[in-house]
Amino acid sequence: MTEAERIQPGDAIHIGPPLTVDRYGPAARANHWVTAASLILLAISGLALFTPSLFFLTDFFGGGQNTRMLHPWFGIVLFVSFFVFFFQLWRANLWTRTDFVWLSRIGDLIAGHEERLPELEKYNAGQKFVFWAMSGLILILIVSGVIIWDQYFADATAIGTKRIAILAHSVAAVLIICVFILHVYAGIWTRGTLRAMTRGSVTGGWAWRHHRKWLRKLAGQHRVGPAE
Amino acid sequence: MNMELSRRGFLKAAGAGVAGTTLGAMGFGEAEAAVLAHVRPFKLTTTVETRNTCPYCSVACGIIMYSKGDLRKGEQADIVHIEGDVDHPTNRGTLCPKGAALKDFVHAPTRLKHPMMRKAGSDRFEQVSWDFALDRIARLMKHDRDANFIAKNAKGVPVNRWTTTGFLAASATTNETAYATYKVVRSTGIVAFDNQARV
Amino acid sequence: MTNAWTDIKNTDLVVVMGGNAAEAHPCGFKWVTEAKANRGAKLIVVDPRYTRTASVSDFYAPIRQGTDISFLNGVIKYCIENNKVQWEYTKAFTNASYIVKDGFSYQDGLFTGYDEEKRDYDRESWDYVIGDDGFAVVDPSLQHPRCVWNLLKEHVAIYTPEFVERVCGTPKAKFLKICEMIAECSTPTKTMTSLYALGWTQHSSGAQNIRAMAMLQLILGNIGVQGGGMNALRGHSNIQGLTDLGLMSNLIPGYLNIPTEMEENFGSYMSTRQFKPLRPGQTSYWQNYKKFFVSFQKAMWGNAAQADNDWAYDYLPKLDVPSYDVLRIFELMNEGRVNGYFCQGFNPLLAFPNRAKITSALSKLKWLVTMDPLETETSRFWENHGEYNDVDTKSIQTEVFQLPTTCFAEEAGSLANSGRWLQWHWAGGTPPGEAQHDTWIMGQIFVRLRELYRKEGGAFPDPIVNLAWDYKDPGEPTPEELAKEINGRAIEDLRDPTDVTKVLVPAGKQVLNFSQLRDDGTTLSGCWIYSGNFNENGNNMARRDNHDPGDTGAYLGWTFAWPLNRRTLYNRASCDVNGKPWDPTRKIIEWDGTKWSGFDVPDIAPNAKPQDVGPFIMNQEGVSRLFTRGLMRDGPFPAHYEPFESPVDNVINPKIRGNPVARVFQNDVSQFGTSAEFPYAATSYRLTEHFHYWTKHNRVNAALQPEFFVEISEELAAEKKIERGGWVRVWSKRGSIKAKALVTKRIRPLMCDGKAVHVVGIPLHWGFIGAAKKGWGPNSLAPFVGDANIETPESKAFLVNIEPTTPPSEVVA
Amino acid sequence: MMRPDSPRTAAANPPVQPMETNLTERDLIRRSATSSLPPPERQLTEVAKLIDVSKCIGCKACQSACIEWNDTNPAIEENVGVYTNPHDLTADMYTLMRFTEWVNPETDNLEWLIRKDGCMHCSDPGCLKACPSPGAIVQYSNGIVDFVHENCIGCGYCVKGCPFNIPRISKVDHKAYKCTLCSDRVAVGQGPACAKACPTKAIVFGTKEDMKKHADERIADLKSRGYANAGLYDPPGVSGTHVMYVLHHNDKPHIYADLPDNPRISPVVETWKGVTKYVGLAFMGVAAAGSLLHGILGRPNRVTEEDEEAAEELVERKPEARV
Repeated sequence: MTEAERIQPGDAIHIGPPLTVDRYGPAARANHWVTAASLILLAISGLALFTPSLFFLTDFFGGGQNTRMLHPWFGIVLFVSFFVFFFQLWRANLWTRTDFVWLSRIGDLIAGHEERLPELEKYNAGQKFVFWAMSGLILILIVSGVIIWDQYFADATAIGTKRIAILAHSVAAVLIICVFILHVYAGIWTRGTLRAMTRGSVTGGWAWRHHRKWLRKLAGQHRVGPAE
Repeated sequence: MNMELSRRGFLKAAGAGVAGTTLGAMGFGEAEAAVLAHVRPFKLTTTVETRNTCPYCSVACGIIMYSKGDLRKGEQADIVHIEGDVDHPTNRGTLCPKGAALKDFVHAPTRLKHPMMRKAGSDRFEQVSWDFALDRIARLMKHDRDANFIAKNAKGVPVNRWTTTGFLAASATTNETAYATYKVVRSTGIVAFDNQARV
Repeated sequence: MTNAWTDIKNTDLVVVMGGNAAEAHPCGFKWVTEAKANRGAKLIVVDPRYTRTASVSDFYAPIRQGTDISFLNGVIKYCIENNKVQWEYTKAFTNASYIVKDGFSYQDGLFTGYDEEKRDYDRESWDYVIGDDGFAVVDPSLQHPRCVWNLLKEHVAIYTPEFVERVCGTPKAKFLKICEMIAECSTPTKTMTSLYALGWTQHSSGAQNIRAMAMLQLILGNIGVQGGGMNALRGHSNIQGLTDLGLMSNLIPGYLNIPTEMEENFGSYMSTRQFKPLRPGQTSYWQNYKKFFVSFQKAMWGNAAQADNDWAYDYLPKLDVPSYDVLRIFELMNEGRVNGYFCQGFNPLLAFPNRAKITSALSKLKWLVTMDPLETETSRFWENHGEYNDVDTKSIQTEVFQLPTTCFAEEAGSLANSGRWLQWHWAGGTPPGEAQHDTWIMGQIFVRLRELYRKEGGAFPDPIVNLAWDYKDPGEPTPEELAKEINGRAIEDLRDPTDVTKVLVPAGKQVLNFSQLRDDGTTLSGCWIYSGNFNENGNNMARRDNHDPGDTGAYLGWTFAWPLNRRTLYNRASCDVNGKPWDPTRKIIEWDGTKWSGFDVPDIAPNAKPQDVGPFIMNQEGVSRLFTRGLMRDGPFPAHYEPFESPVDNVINPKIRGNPVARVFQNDVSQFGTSAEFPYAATSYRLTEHFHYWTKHNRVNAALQPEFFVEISEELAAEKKIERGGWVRVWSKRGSIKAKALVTKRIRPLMCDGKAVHVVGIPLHWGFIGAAKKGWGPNSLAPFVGDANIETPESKAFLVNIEPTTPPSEVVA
Repeated sequence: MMRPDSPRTAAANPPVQPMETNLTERDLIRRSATSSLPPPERQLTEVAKLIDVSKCIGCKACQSACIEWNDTNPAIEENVGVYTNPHDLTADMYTLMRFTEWVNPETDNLEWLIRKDGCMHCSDPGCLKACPSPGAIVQYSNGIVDFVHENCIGCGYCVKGCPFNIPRISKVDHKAYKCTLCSDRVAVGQGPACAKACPTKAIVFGTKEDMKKHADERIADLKSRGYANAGLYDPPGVSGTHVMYVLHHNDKPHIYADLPDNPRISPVVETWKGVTKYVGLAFMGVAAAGSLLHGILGRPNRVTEEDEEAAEELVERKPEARV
């Protein structure tokens, strides 16, 4: 049994009715939302400095000087909170053979024939992609960000390095924003997903439909929480 | 003093030089209007000009001092900027790194503002009044002169030497100050009289 | 300067030696760059260091400090041997043809008449042969073996290129290249100018350094001409003025002399000052000496100076020694023989050599008065600043008064620049706090002192109580009052000697200039050479017409130049014997058959026939002196002597240390170091970012050159394991300092007499007060010995040792 | 015969009576982060500062005059064994004499190369291109590139955009500072303070055309003195500059304290402010629009009743589930 196939602590079934399955504990959810918030703030303040057409966004932060000053601090928050999150989830996001199969039939998913796809553990390939993309891009962003954080590190690197850093920073930023959009949309398109990050649980049906293997395992291992 | 000349550009007298003509070509009007806030407002506007010469080396570059307030009108005058005098034949408006920073010599934090006295063995200066300082100095001079003045030498020739007090004159004071100093010092018979030219 | 700053643009060749014009006088140096840009002039720099002047030069050659005479005598020899002499000029305008007495000679580095005991010469034989007609005997053919020209040839014979290389460390090829470039200026249509400063004066043979170049300039025909001359770039804004006004132990304003004890009365004083012409028909302007002297005495003591008391001759002090110069006075001070001392805008603690001795001397004073716009180290010499000024404050019993004066911006008056221009300036700022004008302070001290003598009497009060001090406010004479008194006025109506009915100047009116001064007590003038500065036409020093007819750089309408608004001294020499300009394109003046006229005030009587009267009217000969008779203590010709502290012996006579007639005080002999103990040749200098010890008080200049350093070669740094920017200790027999090391390619070891000589450069702008970082100056290390003629300290050449060290410790409470 | 005089920065002393400024918003030809700039009503004559390195004596009068005119306050640093002080350009030191001791391999003579460093006022200014803040950097039709500090946000993009490494960010007010070519002086007909002060006229100021003429004379003089490669430094890589150098060794500008041989706006910066910006915006746009569209057109992925029942069934008959 691979790491990815191991059950996450805290995941459990509630007989209900209705039948629900715990997916994220309070800590994990808080963590997710802090990350989400800082990422949004970063996107807005970053885009303001990325292109003149969006410079007006600096008004949200009380002008250019504040935007310039705050952006890196948002970055620090994002980095810290995301990586706390990371250490909880990375195992469950390791790649498995099933993921290839699932990906190869992604068309069926979009077309609405999810039953034609293989049964899944807690995360599907899409979710795993988002997870790893975020991790990688945030790493690039934090490193390049610090290099161009002139208020404190102006003399730490040469101009040439700074130029490459700022290019990398903007490219990574563009990508992470795209990934972000994908993530958000997937969450909305796949109904019943959002409650996982609000209430922390999903309906049995949702689990059956999207992560049947995961549900089977929980059931099989008597991971049944107290009935309400 | 005669300020009319300051406006008469050197080259109008000595033949047009490149920038002299070009800046004209750039069309600078003299309309009486407030400066737009786009470039920094010209900071010499409405200051008072006074001609002087640089007090440092012996090139004696012409300078113009710009002040807030007019000394000649009996006002408090604070020098806000100093720049080379374009009309001056030697420096033609240029200044060296010392001359260009004269304003900060005038306003140096270590400019002396009050007469000070250090008592024998003391580790500090104490502020005193001018009258106290000058009376005391005159008294010290007389005391030493009366005690050590050499009126005649062994041969009875009048020599009028005062060798126990010396005077070291400046090298940046005006000729007029130097002359007044000469008269005072010589009248007392001081022979230990010298100035910076020696070193 | 014989010429003006603005005249330098007319030159073909600039030789900067014994100075660093670009760095010390940037705006004057502008005219060098103008000459280069507009005339294709060349610039030669000869200096131990590759200076900022060298950075824009056409040719640079290194030289060991203190060996300039060998170099210059070498050039003179080259010019003579290669017939690169302006013959017409040399024959007509110098004393080349004068026959010298038989007794005179030069052997083993010494001239005739040396007395080792007295460290002095009997100069009797250093003079011309005087004929029965009372005039000097001359041989215009220059054939006579004893004529000055042949003696000069003989004298410079030893200064071969090999000798120069051996003594100066200047590579032979570079020396010869410079000889060629200079020799080109022997034609009447090419001129060279010499720009020098303290790099020549601050030596025990300083005056002779300058003489050597002056002689070279004379045989090249470069004195009195446009773009030529001997140009001393004076250090301070009015150092020229203070010298002109005689603020020196032995001077009276206008280069008259304070009597000595030998001159017991006015008669004996004047007897040596008749200045009878040494050749027929010559002018010998000093024959007017008495007019200037009497007019001065009248300015000093007014009615108390009368014919029957020899114009108050006895009011003047009489000297028992040549002079009470600063070295002598600090020697006496250190012996406890001085009680009171005034420093007016002067900082001797950092300016005079052997700072330890200066500190000890000041500590022995009963009282010290300083007058300055700024804090000075001198006024705080008693204050402990840790390593920077480690004194025992309590034990110093000196009472110190620190009097705040105004600065240039807050006072009016005139300054004499290097070109002798007297330029008036106006006050534009309100003085800070209680600061007062120096004239006020001097006036206040005087009236108080006079009051004490009037009331109490005392030692010979007459010169004090009778001093002419009739100013509107005796407590503060105005600059205008003083300037007018310097110019002089008629005390009685001045009548035309040829027609007594004609009044030239009515009583009480300003004289036009010194030509109207008289020796009968009917005129007064504070300083004859300045006369004309402020006459009935008004304040000529405030004139501002900057037109320049003929573009000669004269600017006759701009302020006033002494004497008589003359801009180029000896300008009559710019014309040949018949009064025609040597170079018509560079005409200054010209003889039109009846009178002299041109772009400058002629330096000769307007109607003096060119064939009759020589150009050098201040000399009894009417010509210039290649052989200076007995007028200099250390020889009529410049001869090579090593500095008192030298890395090599005197190759002419190893027994001679320093200048054989330079005055050395007993206490200082033991303080000279040897090259065994102190192997490195140190020199001192200014940096362009700073002005002496003033600009370290200025935040701007302090930022541009923040901290004390010494400059050494990469070779010496490697040898001593000294790092760029690291701390070094530099010490001499007299003191020790710490500095940052500036390791540079601009200083290279010199090969002198077979050994490598390393130069250590020590700039002089730091002290223990001000905006810049605390530091020391070269005067902590320099020797207490001066030039043989004028006692200027030998601050440019001395010996030190150097080693890496730790930063200075901070102030001890 | 009147000899030609050096060019000078001003024909007369500065005015003290009120004067109309000659540089206004109307004279802008470029404005940072601004696409729609109204074309200027008039074209001012292009000006330039010419720095003749061969005439420069490194006296630092330019630095001194710059500090006094711009009322800056550079720090009093330590001596680190060089003449260059302060050690680098700072937000309080807009211009700097850089000293290089160079031994000429051809003559084996030492040459002390002294270069006045500072803003070159490029025709194609990298700082302006990089600046994200509308109107923080402007370029006048006479060539002056100026920083407008009210609009500066202190991001330091100009530092990265500049091919000459000139702008510096103040640690105090976090705004970018550099030489303004004394726009306030030029605006009333005066040349820059440094050029006015320069004792040897190594720095002269006038129209770019006249400065080029003057440079030609200087170069001819230098060639006559043996500097075969003397030339004018007016780099085409940035479409020319409004601060130009006369160099005795124009074939190797880098010996003058690393003056770029062929300066141009860095390709990295070009990419960043060019392609990246547009492609990036496109990407994000497409992503957003795509999901939106799919959201509207495509059916959402809903959990069905069957799913719920299947789940409950699974949970109820647990043991069998283990197949």
